[in-house]
Amino acid sequence: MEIKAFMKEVSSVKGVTKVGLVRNNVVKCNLDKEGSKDFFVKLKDDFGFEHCSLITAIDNQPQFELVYHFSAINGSVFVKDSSAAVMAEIHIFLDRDTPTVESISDLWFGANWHEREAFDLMGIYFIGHPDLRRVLLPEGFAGHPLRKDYVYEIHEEEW
Amino acid sequence: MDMSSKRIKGNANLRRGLGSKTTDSDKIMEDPPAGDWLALRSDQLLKWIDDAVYNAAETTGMREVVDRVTRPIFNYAQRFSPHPLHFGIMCCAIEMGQASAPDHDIDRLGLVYRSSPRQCDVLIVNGPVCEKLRPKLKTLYEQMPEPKWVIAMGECAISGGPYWDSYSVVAGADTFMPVDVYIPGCPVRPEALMHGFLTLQKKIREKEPGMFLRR
Amino acid sequence: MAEMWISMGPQHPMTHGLWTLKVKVDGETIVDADPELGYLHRSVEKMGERRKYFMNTTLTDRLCYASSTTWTHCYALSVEELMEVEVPQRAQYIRTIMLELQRLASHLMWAGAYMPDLGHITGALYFWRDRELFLNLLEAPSGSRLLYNYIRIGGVKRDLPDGFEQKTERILKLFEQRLDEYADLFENSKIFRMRTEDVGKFTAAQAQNLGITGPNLRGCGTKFDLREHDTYEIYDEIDWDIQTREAGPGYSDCFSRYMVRIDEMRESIKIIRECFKKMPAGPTMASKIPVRATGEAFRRTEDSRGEALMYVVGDGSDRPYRWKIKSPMFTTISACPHYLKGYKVADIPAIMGSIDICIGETDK
Amino acid sequence: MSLFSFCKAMAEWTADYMLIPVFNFQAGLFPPFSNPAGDIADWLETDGGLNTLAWLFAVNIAFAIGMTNLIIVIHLERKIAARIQDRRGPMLSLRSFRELGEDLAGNSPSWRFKQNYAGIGILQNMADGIKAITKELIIPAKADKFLFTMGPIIFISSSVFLLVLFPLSDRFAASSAPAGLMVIMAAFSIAPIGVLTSGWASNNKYSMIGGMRSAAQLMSYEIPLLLSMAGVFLLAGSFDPVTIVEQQQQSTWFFGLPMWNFIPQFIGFIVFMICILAEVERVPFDLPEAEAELVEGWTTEYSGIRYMLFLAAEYIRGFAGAAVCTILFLGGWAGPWPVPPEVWFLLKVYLILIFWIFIRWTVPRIRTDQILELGWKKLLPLSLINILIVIFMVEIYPYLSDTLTLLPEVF
Repeated sequence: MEIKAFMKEVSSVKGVTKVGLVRNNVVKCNLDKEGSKDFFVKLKDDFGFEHCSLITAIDNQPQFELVYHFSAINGSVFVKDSSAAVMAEIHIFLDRDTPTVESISDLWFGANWHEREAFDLMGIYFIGHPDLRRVLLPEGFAGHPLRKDYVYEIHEEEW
Repeated sequence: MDMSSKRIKGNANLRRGLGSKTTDSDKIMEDPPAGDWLALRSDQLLKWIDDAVYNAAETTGMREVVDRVTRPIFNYAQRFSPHPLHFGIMCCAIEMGQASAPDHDIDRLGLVYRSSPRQCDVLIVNGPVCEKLRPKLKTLYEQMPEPKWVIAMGECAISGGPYWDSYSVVAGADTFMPVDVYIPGCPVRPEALMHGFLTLQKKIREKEPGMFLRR
Repeated sequence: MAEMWISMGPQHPMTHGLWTLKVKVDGETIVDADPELGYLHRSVEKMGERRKYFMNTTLTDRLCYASSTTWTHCYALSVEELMEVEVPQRAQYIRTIMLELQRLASHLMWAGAYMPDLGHITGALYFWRDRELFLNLLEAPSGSRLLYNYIRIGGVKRDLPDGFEQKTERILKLFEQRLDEYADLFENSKIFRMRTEDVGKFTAAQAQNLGITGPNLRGCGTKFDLREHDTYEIYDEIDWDIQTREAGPGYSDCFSRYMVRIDEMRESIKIIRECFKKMPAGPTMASKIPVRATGEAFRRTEDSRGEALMYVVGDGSDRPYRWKIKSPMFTTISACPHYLKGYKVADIPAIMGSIDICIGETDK
Repeated sequence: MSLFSFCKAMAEWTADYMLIPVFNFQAGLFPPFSNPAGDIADWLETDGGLNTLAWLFAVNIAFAIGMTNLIIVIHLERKIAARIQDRRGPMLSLRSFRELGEDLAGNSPSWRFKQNYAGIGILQNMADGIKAITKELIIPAKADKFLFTMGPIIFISSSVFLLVLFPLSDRFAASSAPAGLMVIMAAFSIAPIGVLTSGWASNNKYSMIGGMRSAAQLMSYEIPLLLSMAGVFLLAGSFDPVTIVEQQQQSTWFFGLPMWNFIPQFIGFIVFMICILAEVERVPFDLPEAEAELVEGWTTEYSGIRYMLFLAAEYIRGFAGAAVCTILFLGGWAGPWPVPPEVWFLLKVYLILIFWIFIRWTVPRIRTDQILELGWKKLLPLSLINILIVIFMVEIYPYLSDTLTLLPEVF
């Protein structure tokens, strides 16, 4: 599937807004939180995005933003006259009071620990995740340090 | 200063042979009741023989003579055979490995990396110590047998280094364990590590005279 | 023997860093595994938010101690994308040379660390002896031994020194000879093959789903290399091939992963030579580099371990608002129960060594 | 003059001039009842007493020679390994004694590091050993204290026992039993019990797996090992090392060269070399202490002098294994005249040891299931083939040749 056709198909899916190109091989779109799982299933099974590169959580104060990066390794979506592999960048916005979203770790195993990390450092709850616990920080650590309102002491010395 | 008293205690256990827990430091000087020698348990007997030898050596002045000879010998052995723990944290661990490569060959100094803390003399802290790692590192230090030394290798282990404003990095290894030698550098070059070991050698020779009959 | 959990790490010769692998064994067969990370979590992402854009190269250098240049380069690329900076042609060539030299050093580091896992300490010292050559080469322009801080936003710190090309050529020639020598000691050795073949198998489809990239994926026979498929610097102007191996139809084992890296080393030598041939003259730093940036950008590069991705968000100030690092090893380690199951305890070092772990980048 | 007669003379001298006068003097000091000194003096005058004293001397001489060899073997291992790896290895020089002298004399220390590290490094072993004495002995809190102490005793004593069991030549033997090699092999297989004991008693999972592996390895290697030795025993018709070496010397090849056992029994020689490597637990068969996966294997929890003795005992076993190999297959102490036979023997032993060191530093370690497979599926049939060849040589071939020579007379 050519990348233009892919963009057209994506924009017709329910819940997707603002489809655009970042670079010649990166498609960016916003996605509603409700029904996001259906879109991800479609992304994996119909469009052939085999690989989940990254899940980023951003604290936009007040809301949270989740950024997913997927890439099509096997070339099911491609750019004309180019060897570049196509990436999809998907943004989901979450409320600060209910930072929950459906887990995609049953679709891509590679997303498993990215979700755990987002939970650990940013406090996003992934519904349906098989093993949602802290991954980098020790058990019993208070708070989620990558949030902008996380306060910690810095031992700054006078010199 | 605090460390030296600790070390003496460890060595006393060593002298007692089996390092058994039943020996009570208050009752060391007590003689067993006469005629009851055969009723002693083996560790009690060992302890009693140990005490008897020590007392005899002490009163006759033999201890001074023996120590005078054995101290330099034991000290010589200790400082020329440092076995570090094969433990890598970060960048400096790579340089630690590179130091044993043919270009630098730290084996010339008699270093043998052992993987088990029970068989090591030197703990090289070669990277930032994070909150999650700190208890484990402390355990490693406590698992090592006396006498033991710690080398803080690199800025991270000395003071937190480039991670001074992190929420999870401890500000230096000396905040929770005694450190003998500091090697600055980010990362420490293999030559500097060798110099660090020579400095440790110097320190052992000057500060810790070894022991044979010592309380 | 009943089933029991064995905890390997954080101090264990197998770990190659600082993590814990808990394995459940039945006798000597692995039934289950549970990796645990975080012993080296230095909170680089949070610290990056307190520092200016150009100051963060100090942190990116220390992300991965085995290949620091690639990470600094990935950061510089993504910030250049964010700030829309054009890097001069000569700087791009120098960057490519440095990246490939770093890839060689990193693969040699890995090969050296892999050999003691199989009980072959001599191999480690042979590879580290050669790594020293490349460290010297990297030291020549950058002036530092392990963490170079050579690649900056907008170009490189300074031009290559005089005689660098001749020195590099001499070392590359020597190293090529040595690689041929080592073939007898390692890949043609019967015991080495006994230990590595048919061990730690996973298929290409599995690997893509598990998030395994880089040489480990190419070991399955998948032709996927970000130098080609999301090209950066001048890799599209140079004639080179993606190196792939496969143990069988579409799956990899420890031996194929080993061979991919050896092949990549040879390919890197080719790239470096060609870069020197085509390198133009000119400046090595972009003329105007902004301090502030707005928006978001990401670039991904082919690290020596797989897909490295940095996602930078700027809010108009001189510091990044959010900076996210994607480490290839993070997902690869998370998938380790999948490729450890069913093998023996003695295979753990062989498998975990063959995927080339670097905990510095993983724990961030 | 053999070692025993030398020791006998020494025993007579010491008994006559030193021990008996001392004991008699002591017997004179105290009342005769409940005082054994007089009895000992009387016993030393008898044949039995003198023989016992002579054996004591002989065993101690053999032990001292073995221990000297041990230091040389460890030094060789470290130096050759270093040369293989393009390094220099330990370099602690004799001039480092200067520091020791300064300390003993109480002078102020001087720092000349360069001088300390400019030698051949044989002092490194001494430093390691003496340092191990000063280290603390740790018994883990949850370990089985009795077995934890017993494990090293079993392992080390059985290994040191090996040192006095093999003769250095027919005249230099601390012990010469008709079943000599059987005793040596029996002593060899005590050690895995010590490994298993200490591995289990450490209460450490790595140690336990190491101990279990040792037991598994023992089972798969003892059988081909002993079967490959059986060929030699059949050929010599004896278990006695002296007889075996003499037999090798007597059987000649073309040009009157002695036909040592490794020529007719080449298969047996290969099998034996592989199995003895596994027996003494060296790479590629050092599974019980596989460093990469089992930290230090069954020695993980041992510290100080115990661990150092484990290390030493392993080298003693290596030395003994090489000695057995020399006796069985390489003609023992036989060699051209001007060099004494003891030196020939040690030369051959060191040749084998150096070969093993080369193997150790050039091959990776193999896996448990592979070692079992190799032992049972490859080496066992090979050693049986070797026995068949020897049976053909010893029993069938002489019979056949006799019949063939008789045939013309019949017709």
